[in-house]
Amino acid sequence: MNEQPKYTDFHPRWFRRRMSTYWWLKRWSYVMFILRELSSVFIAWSIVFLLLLTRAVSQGQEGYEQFLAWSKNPVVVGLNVISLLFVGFHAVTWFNLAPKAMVVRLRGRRVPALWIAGSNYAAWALVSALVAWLILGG
Amino acid sequence: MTRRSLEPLLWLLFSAGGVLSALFLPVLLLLFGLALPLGWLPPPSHARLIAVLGNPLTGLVLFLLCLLSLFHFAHRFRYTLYDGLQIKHLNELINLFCYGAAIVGSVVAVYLLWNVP
Amino acid sequence: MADRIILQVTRYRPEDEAQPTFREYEVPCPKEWVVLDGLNYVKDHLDGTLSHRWSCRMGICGSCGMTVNGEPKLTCATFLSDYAPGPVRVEPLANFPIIRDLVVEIGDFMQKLAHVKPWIIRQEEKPLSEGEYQQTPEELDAYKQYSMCINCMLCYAACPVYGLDPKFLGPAAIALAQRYNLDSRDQGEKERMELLSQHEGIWGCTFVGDCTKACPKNVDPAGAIQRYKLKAALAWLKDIFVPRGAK
Amino acid sequence: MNVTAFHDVVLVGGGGAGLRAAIAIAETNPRLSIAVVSKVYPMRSHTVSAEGGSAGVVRPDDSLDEHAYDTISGGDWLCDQDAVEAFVKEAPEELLRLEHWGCPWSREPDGRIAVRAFGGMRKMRTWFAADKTGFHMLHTLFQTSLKYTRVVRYDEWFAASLLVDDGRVQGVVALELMSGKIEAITAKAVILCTGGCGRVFPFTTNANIKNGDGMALAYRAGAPLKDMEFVQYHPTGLPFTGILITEACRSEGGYLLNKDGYRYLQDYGLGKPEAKPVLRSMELGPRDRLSQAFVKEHEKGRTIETPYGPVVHLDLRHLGEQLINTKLPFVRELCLKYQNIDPVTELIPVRPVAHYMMGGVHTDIHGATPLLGLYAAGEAACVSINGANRLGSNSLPELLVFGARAGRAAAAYASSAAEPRSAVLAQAEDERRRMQRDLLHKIDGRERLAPLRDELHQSMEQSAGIYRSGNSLAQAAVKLRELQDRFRHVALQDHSRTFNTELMAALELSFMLDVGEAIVESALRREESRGAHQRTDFPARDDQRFLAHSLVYRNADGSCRVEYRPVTITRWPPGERVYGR
Ligand SMILES: Cc1cc2nc3c(=O)[nH]c(=O)nc-3n(C[C@H](O)[C@H](O)[C@H](O)COP(=O)(O)OP(=O)(O)OC[C@H]3O[C@@H](n4cnc5c(N)ncnc54)[C@H](O)[C@@H]3O)c2cc1C
Ligand code: SF4
Ligand code: F3S
Ligand code: FES
Repeated sequence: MNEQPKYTDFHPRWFRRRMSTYWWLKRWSYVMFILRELSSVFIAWSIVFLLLLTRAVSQGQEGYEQFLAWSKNPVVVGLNVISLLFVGFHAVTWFNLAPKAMVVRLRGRRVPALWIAGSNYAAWALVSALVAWLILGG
Repeated sequence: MTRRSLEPLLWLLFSAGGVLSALFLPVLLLLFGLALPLGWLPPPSHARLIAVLGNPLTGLVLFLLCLLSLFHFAHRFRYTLYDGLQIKHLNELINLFCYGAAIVGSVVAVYLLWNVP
Repeated sequence: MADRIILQVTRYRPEDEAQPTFREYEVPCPKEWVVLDGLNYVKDHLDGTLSHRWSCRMGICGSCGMTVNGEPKLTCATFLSDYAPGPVRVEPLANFPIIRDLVVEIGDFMQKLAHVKPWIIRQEEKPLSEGEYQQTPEELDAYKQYSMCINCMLCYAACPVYGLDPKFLGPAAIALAQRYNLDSRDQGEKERMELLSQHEGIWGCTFVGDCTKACPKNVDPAGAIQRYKLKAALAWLKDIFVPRGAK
Repeated sequence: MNVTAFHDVVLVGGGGAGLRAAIAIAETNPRLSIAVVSKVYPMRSHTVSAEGGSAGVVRPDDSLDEHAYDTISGGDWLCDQDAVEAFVKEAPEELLRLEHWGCPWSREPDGRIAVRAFGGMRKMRTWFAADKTGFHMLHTLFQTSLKYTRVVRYDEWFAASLLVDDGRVQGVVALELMSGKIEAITAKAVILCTGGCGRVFPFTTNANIKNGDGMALAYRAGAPLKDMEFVQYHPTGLPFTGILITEACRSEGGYLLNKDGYRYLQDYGLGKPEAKPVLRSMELGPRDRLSQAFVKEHEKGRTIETPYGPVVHLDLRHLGEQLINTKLPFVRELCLKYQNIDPVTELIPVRPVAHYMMGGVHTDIHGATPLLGLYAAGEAACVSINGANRLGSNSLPELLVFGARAGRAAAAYASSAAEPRSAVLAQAEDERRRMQRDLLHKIDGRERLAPLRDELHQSMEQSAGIYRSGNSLAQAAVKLRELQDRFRHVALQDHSRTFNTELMAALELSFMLDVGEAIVESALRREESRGAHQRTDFPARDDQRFLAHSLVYRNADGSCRVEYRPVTITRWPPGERVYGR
């Protein structure tokens, strides 16, 4: 359409509403969205925490014990509790939404979203068990 | 297309990071962040951890976990800043901060994981 | 149940007012009435100066989208009695400029619609004499859902990313592109990909997901966009790793 | 006054017919500039509501002659048979073209187009896209039209009158809703594709935009309206809303039951009840017969009373959930949403509802009206393929066939016609002043729109319903004259220029009054019963006097003059309409 009457493109009398800075408080689903997005910060923190652990372990028995003591600090524990909640939230939303992006077809029929989400959760359980076994030992 | 957009790459990193962090982080955080500090479980011996960490395969997985999760963070946080605070005009600064942090973090991760005895 | 209900309706007369205001009208509320019936009652009996769009009154033409008690809705498919005892707040669709009262400007959307090339693109047209392109029910099913969009724009009103950045191509337009991409008769995927995989195209979407919740026709634009992202990203990878000659 | 633009062809209306015509012009002659003026965004046009399907012969066991015969007998021999022959021949091509443009037609398991049965058709030949056929057709046409850069759209512009000078139509005067501007859009040819006029009746399946605008525009400019007395009542609308429950319900095997659960159509010469649908029988009879049977059934006290009038029941329960979900999903959605019943387990209350206008602007087989430069297509036009009663699923292909034909004819004419003359600009200026003086700026009128419209509705329903009588029609004619007078004293409350929908409603009401008069006058003159026109005082068909099209002209004083013109008969001499045998 390159011949549209042009003068309708802009009209000074249209009322344009601006989104408030707090738009994400307007609706429950927006709040959940923002919380989901903020989970990324806690993911970053988790990585930092794990890297600190790695460093401590590399420094030998002593470093490891210092780390264990530091991780008992209520502030650190508090931070980790919150992080765990967010990371868990991330995992659940991620596994639930994954079927949206992946459409798997078996013999022409679309595999139901529930199956895909289900297999995601199965993988999650498996990985968690494996990791726990590796660390804690059989 | 001459100037190839980086968005697909960033999104791939973001997605891969989303998967890995969802699979691995909850259990790791539960163990090292809560179960051990609060004494629900006895801490594993230092030797065991060194053994686990020293395994090249674990090293690789951990490296990927760090790299991808950090890019996941960078990507998501960048959009959160755009939308949540409506500061899209600071685009360049935000990108520098987010992806910069992810790159630095990844380099640190390589360094640390490489130096596990 | 009360037999009357209060409508709080956005009024904006650009000639006289600098800003929209609310006006209250009391209308009957029989159980068959939809919000649109209430508005038409106002227009016919209480205040002839109210302006709103509608046509089919059966949820298929897409003209009567408004914000009802904060949610984007088709007013011809939203019953007044569900809001009893009221009051019911009726506002224009969010995220679009208001022309007047409940009427918003959608030229932007119309341009975006045309922008994604929503028509069958083929290297070679098949002559009519050779009959139809065969398409099995399964192949039809692959895109059918995305062809159900009535262009009501409730999804744009629900999407905060569009509200923040009107340059964002937005849910329905991308779903429509996907409708043609997934059609077994179409060969225009590459052409559309270049348009869609720009920053304001698919990448602007942060998967808020409210577009899908608002959609009255189960189009699932959020899903369409995420699928498109995956496809665009894989195409990008392929471009890099498969040498030019091998393609 | 400034001319917004000059184009080669102006289309009024962006529904199925308008868009098909636009594409036809663009493909015939890519140099022509084409304007589509529509009072709503094209994809909001009423074609979007069509549900059941679109007829075109495709199966090897079917033939063009059979489609033609069904159409002609269904129309009670008032169809022009040359037009019907052209129509049935081109319909399959047009539907196929739409398939190539991407229309998501429902398919057979092997990938071929699927077809379903439809009322009055003796073979399965109705193409469908589940039960949203019109929706998919309109969106396919609209989206395809976007690729033609020579098509310029004037969305939400209301055409208020035609510019005629020197016996030639040379454009339209149109009101841009958003800005309130009234401008001339001049052209060498104008095609009216404004759809039907169901809204002159109170209880209708038609959308708010179907006010017979194009019919009135042509009528006022001097073109005759043809066969206006033939108004189709659809037998199955939901009470209160008038939402259509498509005929496809019956072609898939639904039953019509009276209050005793009895398939009453067997009492009205429509055949014997069978468990499975039988073509051209019972529930698959033509619409005029079914609606008439309802009225008789009501007179016998065998309908069900509801607050919104008497109803009978449409029974789909035996079809099963699976079939309803795949073939009739929209019907289920509509019933659940608007009637709070589930057709899988419950009976649907239905009653006849004003649905379709067989009549319209008189055109020849190419869509040309007697006025030079003026063409018409779609429901607004009367090429005469529908005669006294349209068969379900013949209208959608009609839009395509005659939309395309009108487009090509207008393109050919515009390629050689002279430029519009500047005299029309003065005319447009007059028209603008008139609209402002009589409507927008007038404050001292005593009439309001809504009551006038209600009175129009009442007299149309009482006089021009399923059964009519000379008396009630004569009374209505007087009433309508009175309403025309009173309309001159209408005052609007809304004097704003911006998106003034009250101004638009006023213009529409005045169109509806003209169209209403044309319907009543031609119904009054036709002293026979044929198809959808049933006179209680003249219950038989009278081929001696009335095997003819009525043509209504407008006199200088605004009153009507009715003339007749013979029906074109090629191969099918008038016979008896036989169903169920
Ligand atoms: C509920 C329903 C179901 C139906 N189902 C079927 C079916 O299954 N099969 C079948 O064959 N037929 C069916 N029909 C009939 C068929 O849908 C219509 O006859 C057909 O769609 C009319 O199309 P059109 O292009 O002529 O007009 P429309 O689609 O009505 O378009 C009219 C256009 O004209 C414009 N317009 C009108 N007045 C003005 C003005 N003053 N200024 C500017 N623009 C104007 C409008 O904006 C619109 O764009 C059905 C009809 C209804 C009501
Ligand atoms: S995707 Fe749904 S909500 Fe959006 S315009 Fe289409 S029908 Fe409306
Ligand atoms: S709401 Fe908006 S951000 Fe994406 S998922 Fe839907 S388009
Ligand atoms: S009036 Fe058509 S969708 Fe509501």
